[in-house]
Amino acid sequence: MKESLLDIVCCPLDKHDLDLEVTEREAGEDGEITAGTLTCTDCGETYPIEDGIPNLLPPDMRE
Amino acid sequence: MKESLLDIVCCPLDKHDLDLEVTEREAGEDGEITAGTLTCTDCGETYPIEDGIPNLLPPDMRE
Amino acid sequence: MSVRDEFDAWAADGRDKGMEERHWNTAKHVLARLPVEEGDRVLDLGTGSGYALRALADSTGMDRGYGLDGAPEMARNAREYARAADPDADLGFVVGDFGSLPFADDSLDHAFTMEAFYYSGDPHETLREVARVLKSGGTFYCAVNYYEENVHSHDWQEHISVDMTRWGADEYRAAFREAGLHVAEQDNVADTEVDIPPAAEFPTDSWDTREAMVERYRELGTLLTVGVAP
Amino acid sequence: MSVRDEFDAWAADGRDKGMEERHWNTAKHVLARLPVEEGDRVLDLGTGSGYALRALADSTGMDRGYGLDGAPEMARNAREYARAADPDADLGFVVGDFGSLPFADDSLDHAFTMEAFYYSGDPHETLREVARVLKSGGTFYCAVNYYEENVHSHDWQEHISVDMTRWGADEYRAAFREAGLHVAEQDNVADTEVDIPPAAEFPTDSWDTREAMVERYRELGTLLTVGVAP
Ligand SMILES: Nc1ncnc2c1ncn2[C@@H]1O[C@H](CSCC[C@H](N)C(=O)O)[C@@H](O)[C@H]1O
Ligand SMILES: Nc1ncnc2c1ncn2[C@@H]1O[C@H](CSCC[C@H](N)C(=O)O)[C@@H](O)[C@H]1O
Repeated sequence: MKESLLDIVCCPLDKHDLDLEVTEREAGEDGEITAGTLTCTDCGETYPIEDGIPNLLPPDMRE
Repeated sequence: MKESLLDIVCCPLDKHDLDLEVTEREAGEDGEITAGTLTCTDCGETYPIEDGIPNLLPPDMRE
Repeated sequence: MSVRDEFDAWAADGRDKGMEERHWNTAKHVLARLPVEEGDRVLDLGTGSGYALRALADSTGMDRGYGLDGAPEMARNAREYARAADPDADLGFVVGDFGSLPFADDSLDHAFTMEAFYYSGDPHETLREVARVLKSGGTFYCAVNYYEENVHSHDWQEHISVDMTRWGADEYRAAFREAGLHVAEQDNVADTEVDIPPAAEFPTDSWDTREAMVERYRELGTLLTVGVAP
Repeated sequence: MSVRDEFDAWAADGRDKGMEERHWNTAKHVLARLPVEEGDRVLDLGTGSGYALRALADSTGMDRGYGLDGAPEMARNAREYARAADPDADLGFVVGDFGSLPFADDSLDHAFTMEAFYYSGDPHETLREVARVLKSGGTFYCAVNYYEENVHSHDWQEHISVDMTRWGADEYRAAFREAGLHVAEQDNVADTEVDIPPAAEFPTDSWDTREAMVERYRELGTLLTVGVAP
């Protein structure tokens, strides 16, 4: 997922903003973030980004 | 035109309510008004009803 | 020449019925999309023969329909056809102009218009008037065959004395928004029924090539723009 | 069984592509109606193979598209197909649930969903979520083949472990309004392309009579309800 697209993505639970931590990014100018973590600035819940796809399921549905 | 339908019809110029004067009405319970006059309660402009059809053109377009 | 002079003559020589027949092929699909509820009030702008209101009275639970037309002979015919079809339907016909609608603010649930909007003396003012008379959430279904993308319609102005506005699809959307209507949909509704002769019969009186006729009816068809009052 | 378990399995055995092919016949007509402007942001709920976003990226000036799906394998495939089709298109895929959309209030111009809405655990809550994420004037195009009037769909629930909601057209309209969306349109979009064999070949494996198949595809088709955020 491109970083620019994350600006309207929010915490599925309380709809607050998310902090982004990147652990893997593709080369190039607008390289996609392939791995990382999104953390809710309010409730602190964390959501993984894996293979370029943020998993924003509510934690109890993540299995 | 049935009288009940006139409730939302208004003066085309200033959108105020119209007073109804009936000169001809069909027989029967909800008999159509076939001739009469509609008069604007605000500007006083009059609009004829002829053959069951109110002529609500702005006066300068009536010819 | 005025709307009245031009279209009274059309009504007098039966062109109201002719238009109904031709326009029905796409108008029926447009009318079927209207989310009309029990008790709704519907306005038909430039009602012509009044077929749209007769069809809605027949197929929906709407409470009443108003047909407005600038040509008294059109309104007179429409009223007669409506009474002959169903004397109990609450349909009313009024003579009036698109520029100053004789209806109260927030008094109607839906407005429909087929092949008439572009005759408005000031289409932007007409859109503001439509936005005014619609209730919040009310819809405006505006259908035209005369529009920029339909190149086969461009010469129609030559045959009629009333000035016509030729917008493209994007101009319709922009003008709706400028008048305060949300744009919910835009679509080209194909006429799948008009008879298109085999290629060997072209040129016909009206069409040079079969391709042009196919494009006009099967592809471009009727441009529909749907607005919603906020 | 969960959405994830059921649909990850579908994605793994290629049913995402199969659905795309079948659904495209009506989905393309639905997508063509969206009044997408330059710069718009579009959400696809239950994106499956992601074809809707690829098509919109290709045919409109939209700025970005988001495909949400509850099945990680679906999102993974959709992302790959999208990157293969056009690596420069700003499309993002997220795993998420219809019940709690991970998008900010008033952040999207259009939401689309094809053959997915009725899997929602709580469709009323999903509609409220859609109303929340749409900007004022934003549209929600909700397309389903599984609905009350389509009697040919009634037994689909037997073949799937996820609970399905079977509303009729009027229930869709009422639920949209309850969630605060205006209803701009409702329509049955016909599938005019699926191949219907000649009468002599019936019964087929799936259809007892030709009439039933004609009714299912050519008449009932896809039920589309269009909502607009006030
Ligand atoms: N400015 C205006 N105000 C009111 N009616 C108008 C108008 N300009 C044109 N009309 C009416 O619009 C109609 C256009 S012809 C279309 C008629 C009908 N809707 C149909 O589909 O067949 C005519 O009846 C004409 O009299
Ligand atoms: N509650 C839920 N939240 C998110 N996605 C869901 C969901 N329930 C079902 N889905 C997803 O919705 C999709 C339905 S299949 C339809 C896919 C695609 N729109 C098409 O037209 O082909 C599946 O990919 C499934 O994983």
